[in-house]
Amino acid sequence: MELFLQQLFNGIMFGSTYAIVALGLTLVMGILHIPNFAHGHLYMLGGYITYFFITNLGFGYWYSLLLSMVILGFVGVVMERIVFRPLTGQPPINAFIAAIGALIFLESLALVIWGPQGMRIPNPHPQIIKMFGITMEAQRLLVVGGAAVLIVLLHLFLKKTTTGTTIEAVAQNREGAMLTGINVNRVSSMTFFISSATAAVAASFLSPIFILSPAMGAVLGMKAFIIVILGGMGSVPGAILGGYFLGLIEALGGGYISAEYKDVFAFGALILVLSIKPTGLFGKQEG
Amino acid sequence: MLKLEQVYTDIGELHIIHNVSLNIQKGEFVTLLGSNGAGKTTLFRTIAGVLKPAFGTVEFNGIAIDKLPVHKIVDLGIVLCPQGRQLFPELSVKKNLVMGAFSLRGQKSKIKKNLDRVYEHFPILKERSNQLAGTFSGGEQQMLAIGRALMSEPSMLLLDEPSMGLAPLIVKQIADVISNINHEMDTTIFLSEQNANMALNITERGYVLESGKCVLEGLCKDLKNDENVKRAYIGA
Amino acid sequence: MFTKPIHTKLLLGFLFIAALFLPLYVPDSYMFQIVITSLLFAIATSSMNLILGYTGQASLAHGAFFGVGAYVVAIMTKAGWSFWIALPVSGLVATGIGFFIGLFAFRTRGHFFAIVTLCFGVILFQVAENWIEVTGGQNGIFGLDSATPIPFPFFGPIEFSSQPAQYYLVLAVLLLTLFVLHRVVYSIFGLTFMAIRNNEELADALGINTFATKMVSFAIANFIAAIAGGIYATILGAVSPSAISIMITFNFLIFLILGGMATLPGAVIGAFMIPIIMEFLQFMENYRMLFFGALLVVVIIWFPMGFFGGLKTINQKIIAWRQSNTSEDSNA
Amino acid sequence: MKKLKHLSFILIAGLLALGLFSPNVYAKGHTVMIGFTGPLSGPAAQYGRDNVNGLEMGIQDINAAGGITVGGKNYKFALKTYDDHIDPTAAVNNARRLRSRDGARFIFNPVFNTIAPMMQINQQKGSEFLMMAYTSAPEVDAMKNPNTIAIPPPFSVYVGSYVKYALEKGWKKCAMVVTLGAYGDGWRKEFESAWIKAGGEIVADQPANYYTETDFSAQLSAALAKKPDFMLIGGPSATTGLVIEQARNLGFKGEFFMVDQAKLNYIAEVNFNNDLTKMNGVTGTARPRDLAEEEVIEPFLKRCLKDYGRSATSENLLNYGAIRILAAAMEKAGTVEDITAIKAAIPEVLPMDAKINLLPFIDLWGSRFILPGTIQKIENGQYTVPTTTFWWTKSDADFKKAVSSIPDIGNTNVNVPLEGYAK
Repeated sequence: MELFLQQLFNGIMFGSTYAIVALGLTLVMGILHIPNFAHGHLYMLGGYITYFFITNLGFGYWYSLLLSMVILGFVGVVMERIVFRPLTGQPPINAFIAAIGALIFLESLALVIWGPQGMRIPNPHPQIIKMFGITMEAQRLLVVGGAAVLIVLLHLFLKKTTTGTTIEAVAQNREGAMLTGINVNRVSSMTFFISSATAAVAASFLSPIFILSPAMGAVLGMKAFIIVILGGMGSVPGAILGGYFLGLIEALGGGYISAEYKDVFAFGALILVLSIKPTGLFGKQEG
Repeated sequence: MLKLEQVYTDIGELHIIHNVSLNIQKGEFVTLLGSNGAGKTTLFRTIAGVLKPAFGTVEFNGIAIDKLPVHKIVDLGIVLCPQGRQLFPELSVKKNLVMGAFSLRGQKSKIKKNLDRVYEHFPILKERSNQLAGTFSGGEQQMLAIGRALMSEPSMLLLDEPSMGLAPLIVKQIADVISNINHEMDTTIFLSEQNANMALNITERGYVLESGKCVLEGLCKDLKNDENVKRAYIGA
Repeated sequence: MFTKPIHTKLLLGFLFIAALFLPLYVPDSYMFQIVITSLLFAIATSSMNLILGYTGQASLAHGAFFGVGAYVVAIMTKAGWSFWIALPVSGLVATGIGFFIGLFAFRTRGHFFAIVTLCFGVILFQVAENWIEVTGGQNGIFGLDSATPIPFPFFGPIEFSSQPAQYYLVLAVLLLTLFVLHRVVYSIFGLTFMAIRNNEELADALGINTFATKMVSFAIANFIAAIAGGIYATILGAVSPSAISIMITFNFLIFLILGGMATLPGAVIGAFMIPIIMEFLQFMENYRMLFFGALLVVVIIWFPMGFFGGLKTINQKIIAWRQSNTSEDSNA
Repeated sequence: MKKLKHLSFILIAGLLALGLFSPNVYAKGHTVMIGFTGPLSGPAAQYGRDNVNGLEMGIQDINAAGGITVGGKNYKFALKTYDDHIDPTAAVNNARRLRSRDGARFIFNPVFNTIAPMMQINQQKGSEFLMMAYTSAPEVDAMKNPNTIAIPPPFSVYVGSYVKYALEKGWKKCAMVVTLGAYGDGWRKEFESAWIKAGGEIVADQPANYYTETDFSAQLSAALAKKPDFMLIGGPSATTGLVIEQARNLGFKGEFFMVDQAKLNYIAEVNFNNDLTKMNGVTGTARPRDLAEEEVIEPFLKRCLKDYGRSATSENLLNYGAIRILAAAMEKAGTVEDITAIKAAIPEVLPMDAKINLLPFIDLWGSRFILPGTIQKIENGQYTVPTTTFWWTKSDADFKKAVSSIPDIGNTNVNVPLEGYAK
């Protein structure tokens, strides 16, 4: 039972990260129909920016996190402007190639600037908490809690503010949104900003427990991509549920069945879902 | 108010609009007749800025708008209520309407006023204000689309085939509302229709578009008696 | 420019002769190696072109089929089978796996199809990494003999351990592949592929069995990809999970898009151009991938149709210009 | 925008031309070209760099000492490195390039996956090269490739040490959370059979991918639920450090054994900011410092720190040693080109003066260098003296000679002929 709870907690912790990274990606994919494969690499860059502020400039953890959000947000805006916007109207596979180009660029950039050596952000909350027979680090609890707060905030932003609603409007009907006077390009920029900023938050949450390396974004990016498809492209609840779902499958499948084939469970589940519902859990009919 | 001069529009390699010039005065209620594929929608999209003319100018109140992005044109007061409605299917009716007032963002009381007025024109939208737009029937969606277009208090409304695919009873209802809008709110309306019967009965003046060319223009009462128009669009 | 059919034929003839005598003038074994692997990738990229370029289905499992071919050949030749039996078997195994995957994947469309096939690709990669008894795990299978010599009367057996022999083997398979693809693409069947690419609903309405058609295209593409992989195994003499990794798919994709999608020469040009550019960029060391990433973005923005697509557009403009010139002449 | 377009064209074309026509400065004159292909980008990039750094230092020292003299001519050494990001195709291309363009007859590579295909082409007539394989995978030896030298000891050396140590402690239950992949699989298999043979028990075997993952709590929770006495862990150093940290946070009080890929000092530096108290109870293969005499090794360690900003790893040390041995063998063989003769001359120049190659004892057996295997523990926030040094020399006489060649630091020396290596 203790083991189960422990695995459950691990699953939720990872699911939280997946959920916020996938959330950022689903906004971008829903709105621009851009398969932004470089999203995981933005996440990686976010971790390094936080590292830079904490280690090189000696800022506090939370200040660094905020700065990282803002800076990475602008990196996302720039990326949208110079990489993806010129590709509007081309087949999506081209945007996909551009995204691969962008991710190669970002990974090499990190390699050139910070080198290949793994780097570490000192853990701001190293306390150990014991509860219900399971042990957890405070920082991990922060990941779970922080992710939940972020999700709620984003939800409120999308549902309760006019600016947030414009994002949904553009995602649902681009031309319709244009005709109501929404500046679609600005919404695209804003979406990229939010998407990148959430990736920076996820990276800042996780990097004190893990290690920064230029290649760290690849796997997470791929998983986020899969979650977005699993949940239904552009669907916010789909990304959140998909994220937690994947985290739990990995933790439980990896802990109880076979660690080697851990990823097979995750990807297998996706295939299963899509062959039953070809547009994802919360996906609309294609139109 | 709206002035098109020698407008040509291409879509891809196809030349859709050829040398169209027209002029609409403030407060007028004008129709654009044309059969399916005549280029009505393309012409409207060109005016609204979704498409850019290959040649020619579009002026609104003396300002050249043919190079402006769509949202700037909306800010100037031209709103297109598009064919196929282009609603936000997963937003509620109310949110769809509020989005329609995007160019008035920040002016809460004005939005509230406009919302009440749209509800007045279309009571059914008020009843179902929390329902998702995607669940509506065709007629209701059309009402919502018109309502949304009105939310920004446009000085000019472009209505692209509002009657398409709707039952005659609903067409009548919509036609009444459109007339009301023109009279009461003093909104200039440019209406495109295949259904010439309805259009010629409520509007004052009309243009006839054929294969992307403007072949005829005149007052409605004259158009109604024109043999060609009769044959082609009224079916009498 | 090659605006007349006779020009194209001359160019192709010249290229063919140049290719035949290449071992005589290739400067060193390094350049030769690049030519051989590029030809090999050209085979795989051409087959990806069939499913992606002509049928419009972005199969991201393509590299995995290449890997399946490599593994089957490695396993069978290690077990003592002749390479010439193992090679077609590898194609059949890949087709079989492809059929199974297709049953699931073709229920989806567009992005979703891409992702489902990507997932299958990742799963095949994981199997290759973890099924140690069969695949050798991360070490893979190594120490493979080169292709079994073909006994030849009078001349003695043809061996495949030297670079020229490997080169002719790959060249022959590439030419065969291009021939087959040419026949397929310009047949009625090829038209149905393109009909599906252009509008699947419409194709369905026209009475085309879209599922079966896509499946056939997928099967041919996978078969050829596996053949390429099988030859790769015998030339490299070692197979490891990197032969089945997602990066292989991405590479083929990059070759195809930058070369020019939905054109037969485009795939070949891409498979040659990119590796050679990458080798020339070696001098940039740490900055090489940085530059390559940026290059990829720039090229895709300015040449959305790829190199060959761009060439075609220029060509068409020249033709149009000439025609207008001649018509003016005749008017005068 | 138009201008930008033209500019970028010119830039790209220019760069390509530069690559095409850049003169090959190394190929001329009396130079011995050393080649390297390995991961310089991607998850294993640091590992690749560590190898290169060792080679670089070795070459600097050879040249500083005036190079080598062969056939009356003076030769300087030069190094050419290419990135293959562990892609076999790229590795073979690089090897071809190094051999035919750069004229390198000695090519180093630190990853088994890319070594294997390179061993397919290193005997082709006219383009032979000596494969300098930095891998502890025993498969390299089984391939019996005459043009290959494997540098580090096979990991079998360490398995015996760990089993012996665990038996002395009276432990029984072992849990394994080792990296996935052939290397890790080899380790697991080897350790499992040795431990069971010694009467121990493997209570959990939860391998994980140390290259792509960063969270191991799923595997660790499952392993710790079985209440093991000690754990065998390890893969790349930084991630191994995470495993230690995460296992401690999950409440594990027992000790850790690390596979030889993970380095004690590296983990202390990157993961724990050199706070050794956080690594109490971790046993790993010996630091470079413990392989040689202090006066010899200290300057080397300082230099690594100064030149590369990192403490030395055994990759630095062994590659350094290997290149110095190669240089000596060239002089002995009287050729810089005949790799067979050079390889044959290696046993004749060994043992070398430890001041030159830093390694007090090293021998060549078949295609692999023989080096002692030593394990070491961190206790009370300090490195302890390595407990046992394992030797796998050919004979008792060699063993005695070997033991006498290294400083006596109070450890036990044992000679264990390894399976597959003893004739």
